[in-house]
Amino acid sequence: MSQELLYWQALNRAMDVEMAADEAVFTLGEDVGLYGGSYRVTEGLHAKYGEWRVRDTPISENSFTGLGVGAALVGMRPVVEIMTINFLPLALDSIINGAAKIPFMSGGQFRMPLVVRMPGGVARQLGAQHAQRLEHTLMNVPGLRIAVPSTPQDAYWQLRQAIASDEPIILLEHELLYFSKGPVDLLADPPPMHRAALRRAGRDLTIVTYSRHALLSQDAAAELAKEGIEAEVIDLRSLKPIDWDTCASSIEKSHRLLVVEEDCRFAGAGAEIASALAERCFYSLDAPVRRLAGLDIPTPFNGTLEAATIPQVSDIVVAARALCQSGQESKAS
Amino acid sequence: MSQELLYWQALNRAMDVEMAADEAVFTLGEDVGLYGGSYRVTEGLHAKYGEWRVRDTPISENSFTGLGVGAALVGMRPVVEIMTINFLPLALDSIINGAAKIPFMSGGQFRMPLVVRMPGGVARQLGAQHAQRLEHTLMNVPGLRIAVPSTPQDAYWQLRQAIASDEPIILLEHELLYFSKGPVDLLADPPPMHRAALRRAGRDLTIVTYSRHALLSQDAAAELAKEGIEAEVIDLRSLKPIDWDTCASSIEKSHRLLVVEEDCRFAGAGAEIASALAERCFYSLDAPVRRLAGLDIPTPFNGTLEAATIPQVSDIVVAARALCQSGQESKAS
Amino acid sequence: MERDALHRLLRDMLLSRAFEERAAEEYAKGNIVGFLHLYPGEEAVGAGVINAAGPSDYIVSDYREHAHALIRGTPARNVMAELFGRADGMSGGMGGSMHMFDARRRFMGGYAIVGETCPIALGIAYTVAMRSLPEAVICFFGDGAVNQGTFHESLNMAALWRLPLLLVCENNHYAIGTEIHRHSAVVEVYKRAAAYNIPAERVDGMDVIKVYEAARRALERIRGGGGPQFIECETYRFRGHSMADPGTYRPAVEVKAHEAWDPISAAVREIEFRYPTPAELAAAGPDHIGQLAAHMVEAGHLAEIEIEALRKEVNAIVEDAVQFALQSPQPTMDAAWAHLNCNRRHEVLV
Amino acid sequence: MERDALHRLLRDMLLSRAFEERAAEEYAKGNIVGFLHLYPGEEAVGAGVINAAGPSDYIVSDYREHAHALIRGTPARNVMAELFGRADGMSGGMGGSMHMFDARRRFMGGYAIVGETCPIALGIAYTVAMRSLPEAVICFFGDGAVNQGTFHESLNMAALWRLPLLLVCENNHYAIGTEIHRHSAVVEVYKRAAAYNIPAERVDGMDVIKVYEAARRALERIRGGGGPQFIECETYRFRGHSMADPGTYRPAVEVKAHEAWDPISAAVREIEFRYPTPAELAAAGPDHIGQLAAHMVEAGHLAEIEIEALRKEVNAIVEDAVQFALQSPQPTMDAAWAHLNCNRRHEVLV
Ligand SMILES: Cc1ncc(C[n+]2csc(CCOP(=O)(O)OP(=O)(O)O)c2C)c(N)n1
Ligand SMILES: Cc1ncc(C[n+]2csc(CCOP(=O)(O)OP(=O)(O)O)c2C)c(N)n1
Ligand SMILES: [Mg+2]
Ligand SMILES: [Mg+2]
Repeated sequence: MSQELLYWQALNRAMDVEMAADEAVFTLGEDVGLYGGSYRVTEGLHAKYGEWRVRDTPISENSFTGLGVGAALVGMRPVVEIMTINFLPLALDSIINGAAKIPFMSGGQFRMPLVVRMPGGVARQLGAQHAQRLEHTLMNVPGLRIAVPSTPQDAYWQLRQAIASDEPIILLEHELLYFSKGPVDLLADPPPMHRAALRRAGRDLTIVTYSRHALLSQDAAAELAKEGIEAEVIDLRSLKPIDWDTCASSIEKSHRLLVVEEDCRFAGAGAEIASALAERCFYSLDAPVRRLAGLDIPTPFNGTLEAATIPQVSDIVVAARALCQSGQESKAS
Repeated sequence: MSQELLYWQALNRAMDVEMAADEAVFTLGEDVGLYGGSYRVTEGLHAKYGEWRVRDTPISENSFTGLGVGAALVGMRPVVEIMTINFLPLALDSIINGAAKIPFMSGGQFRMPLVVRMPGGVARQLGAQHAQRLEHTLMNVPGLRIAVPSTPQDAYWQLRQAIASDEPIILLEHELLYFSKGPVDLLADPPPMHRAALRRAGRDLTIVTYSRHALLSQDAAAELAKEGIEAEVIDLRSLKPIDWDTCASSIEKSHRLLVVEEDCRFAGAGAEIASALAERCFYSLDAPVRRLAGLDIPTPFNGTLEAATIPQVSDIVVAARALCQSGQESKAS
Repeated sequence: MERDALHRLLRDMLLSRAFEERAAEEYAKGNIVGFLHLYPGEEAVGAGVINAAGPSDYIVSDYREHAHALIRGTPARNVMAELFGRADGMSGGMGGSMHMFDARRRFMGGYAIVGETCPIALGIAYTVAMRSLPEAVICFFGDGAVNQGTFHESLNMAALWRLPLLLVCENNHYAIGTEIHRHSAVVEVYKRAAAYNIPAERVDGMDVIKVYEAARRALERIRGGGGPQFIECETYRFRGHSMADPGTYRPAVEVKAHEAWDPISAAVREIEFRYPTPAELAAAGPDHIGQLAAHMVEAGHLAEIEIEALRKEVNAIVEDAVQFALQSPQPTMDAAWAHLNCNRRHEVLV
Repeated sequence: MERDALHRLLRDMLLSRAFEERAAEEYAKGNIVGFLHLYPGEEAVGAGVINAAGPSDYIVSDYREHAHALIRGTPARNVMAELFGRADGMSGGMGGSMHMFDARRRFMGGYAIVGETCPIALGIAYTVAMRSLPEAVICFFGDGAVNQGTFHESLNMAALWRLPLLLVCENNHYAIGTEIHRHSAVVEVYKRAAAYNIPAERVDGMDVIKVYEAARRALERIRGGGGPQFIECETYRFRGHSMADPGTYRPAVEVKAHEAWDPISAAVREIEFRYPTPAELAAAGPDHIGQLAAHMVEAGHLAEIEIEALRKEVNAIVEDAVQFALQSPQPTMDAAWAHLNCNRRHEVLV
């Protein structure tokens, strides 16, 4: 039943299905309408649903995100597109002080069926102001949920689930994934929105990762298999909440954990992943939990340097190999 | 040579000394001038230095912080006061995309001698929008430094050091500390700005903490001592960079680590602290690193509930005791 | 202007005043903790505007919103209980002074981040427009708030899409300790609306009838498809910015001068002035207008003694509210978690 | 207008055009990667404004800033090398197309967050005012940027404190694919400045002389203590928003119409038109003005053939720039860390 779709097409389908099903769903953002969206996610929707439901906005991130918050208060299901996550700092007040807090502050009087979609991550030579990840910024905010689809199928599922949910949900889409292809079953029942996916089974170490690096980690696992190292790859799919059980059961089997992320290492998403799992799985671990992450430096424009600042497949292979050895060494010593 | 000063007075002295010494130092923010500052930090400076050097601003956080960035580009040493950290989301673009990136993006052509001061933390019943900590939001940003003084002496030293530094530095002041008193030696040589302080020596466990919770942890350590548990208390003083060496040498001795923070637990500052130290000190640890942190919930207005959402002295005592036991149990098992 | 409306305005103002003064007392006693921003001096704005609105209109307010909620009809009990942080408070004790919500009365919240009300009101107005409903959204903010970026962004969008939004600036001339001349390049706030082609008017915010009428006119234009409207109400707060603020930055003479223009005394004068005495009415003969006026006087609403009765009535309401709040239980941590998760439906979440 | 000035304007516009067209080619070849926002069609704005500035004035620009840097005097070599991400680029290959800096020429950067230029320029202007220097700060931004909150916040502060800030809106009528009528409630951008009492003027941004003169006047007013000034330059970009954008949202006829007003052809016409032929000059006799004009013509700057020479000259500069960029080394990771830490002085940091 599944068909091959590009990641952006899967998102586009999800939008279309939800907009057709419920008039309360509408989308807004810069160039989402006539132009069809910077990454084509909203292509065709303006023609089909009209300008009120597919609204081109001025360059006013904080206020059009706040517009979504206000609309959600009165029962709409807005899908706000922030053109890229690099503009999130401008819109953060509406998300942190508005969307995340109103249901609670009002004593449960208001729900917040808001979705905020953002492309992000290091793409190709966009410079330091257009290569940010910023997952961490949202993770610490109680009241939010964050989905990070890595495949077209997850993109389709998670966007639909996010729209259907009454909680404020952030969907982080990776700019380099929009043109990746994969099978999408439009009719299958999705797993729960925040459940992690075991992408590859293995016994020697557990790699916990998400978004684009879930794909790179699978490539690395294939490389590692050639050397006889069997890595189990867990794609978190959600950064808030995190499906700790899936991670912990893998670690109990493998006794080793490598966390792979594109975010800057210091206080990145991986810090929470590593510390929570190191605490929970302490007695199962044969070696320290390792984080492989982006360097703590703004992204250089130069392409070679840019690549050097985030983990590549070969880096994952090296780190995984070292992790397997380090455990052994210590046992020997 | 030292005198007793309140925390705000210490900051006020630091401002005064630096403004007197260097005309490039100026401060701006809402009500810092005529009004004397919400927490009195800038009291008397407007009268002494005039409106250009002590500038009352409109309620325009992003732009007056950006003003500081622009002024720093041309050699000024602006000290921006954001009235409380709760308004940081509004100013974040100027900090993340401006201050933190320009020196790098310009290929090292510009320095960024900017200081941004912000009161923050859970005070007394200010409600969810005025009880935020948000340390994590800044920690992940390469190019920034973050100081978190817990004593009047540190407040004095670190503000002076921040002003003297050519790097963009965030000073996070805790609202409940402004009226705490302590000895301040105005002439003594300060330790390096980002060096952690060993506040109490002990052998049974290491408590790593910062800001107001450094004081609470010291109180807890005094309690614990009565039970024969000797906690070593490390006050980080800086959240970026973190003085890992001081922490690690303590853990190598105590074999147990409790991280105490006021920030929400999930992806809070403690996540980085715990994961980095768990990795580095893995083979020294007798028990899992524990994080004691704020609950992952917006702060309730009600006073009792508010207190229940952040670690109290008694919580630290309980957690420390449990940590000491948990290690022993496991060894026994 | 109709008698009932006038009477209502006066009662709302008296209730607001009594409520706020009592809140200040309860703060001094320690029953209320935290920031407490009071409304005395500004009552004519809230009473005039909110009374001009219909029940299906929406109100969005900031942290100085207790009176707005009271005027909108939220029982004083629940407003006071929220100030006390109790379970029966409007927001279950979770929000406090700055975060009062009353979904049933379309009171869409108090917000504590200056400028935040504009985008939220914008979103509600967008929804109303999209659904072609005959409703309007009223957004309150101070003179200090107009310098926040969101004000500008929101006004542009509201005008661009002709949204049913009534922007009400409560210009009390100060943003905490900073006088308007020191925070705004153009101190006639209503002039800012011209940058977005939004019709704007400045009214005497100490005169409740003028405010009421300006709001009525603006709401009519909105319902007639005229798009967003802007009203600047010039007013003054008699107290400091919040209970923590002695307000010493304002010259005493300035404060005194404004107190002489107390909107409540003005409204009382207005009522006493506008309606003739029974003797005068008798002299005027039994014509149409005379009959109506006579009826009003007969009903006993207008004599000075009745205003005293009104004061007593509102004092009793406030006293009852305090007793209610004192007896209201403390909320539980379970309730807090439930409020946080009020959003959850059937999703099977991790 | 003086001949040298005119000549300089023309040369800058030709250089900008040639540079940008070549950048597009290099992008197609893969020598330039990432976002590339080009300037063709808008040259008269940058050339007119920047040539009106003095060497101690500051320039703050956005991501469409290559031409601004060139006009300001940064060698084409370093601009091109930055586009190539090389070590000899203006920003050492760290910034790229959108982040060009040249401290020596007070070119204070290209910024990629729309609206971010305003507060930065504000801060520089604040410093200038505080130090009572005779300098001015020029801030460029697009028509889309005026809807960002920072625009509003910054204009208010600039006016409140009368800062020496020249705000230049490059109104090309589009924010990527969104036409100005669809993003701004008031499409006459200069009118927005009235909300802050900032003197504002709209000029034909396709006419370099008009732009130049407007900028001169504005800078004079600034230096005379007149506070911030605003110029809206109506212009048009001939290409898509960036190389990634085919620009199909604009009606072909609209694009065509604007191309007919190409600022470079206009400037060429202007030069050819304004100066008489040698025969005409001879007929006018050896008077003062005639002598000067004759001298100019003699010098060979004005004949059509000379414009061709100018084109060749700039083409050679651009060709040289490309060769330079190709040969410039890749920056190293060590250099990247050094740039990040350029701030560090003597502090002993952990
Ligand atoms: C974004 C933001 N900045 C600063 C503050 C602190 N603050 C609270 S009220 C206030 C003054 C607001 O003045 P105005 O808008 O005139 O309202 P008023 O209090 O006079 O009713 C300030 C600066 C805040 N709450 N939010
Ligand atoms: C804050 C922000 N939002 C969105 C973008 C994406 N973006 C880049 S350029 C642009 C359009 C800007 O239009 P305008 O200001 O008119 O400048 P122009 O490109 O026409 O010169 C947009 C939306 C951005 N860079 N920054
Ligand atoms: Mg005010
Ligand atoms: Mg434009």
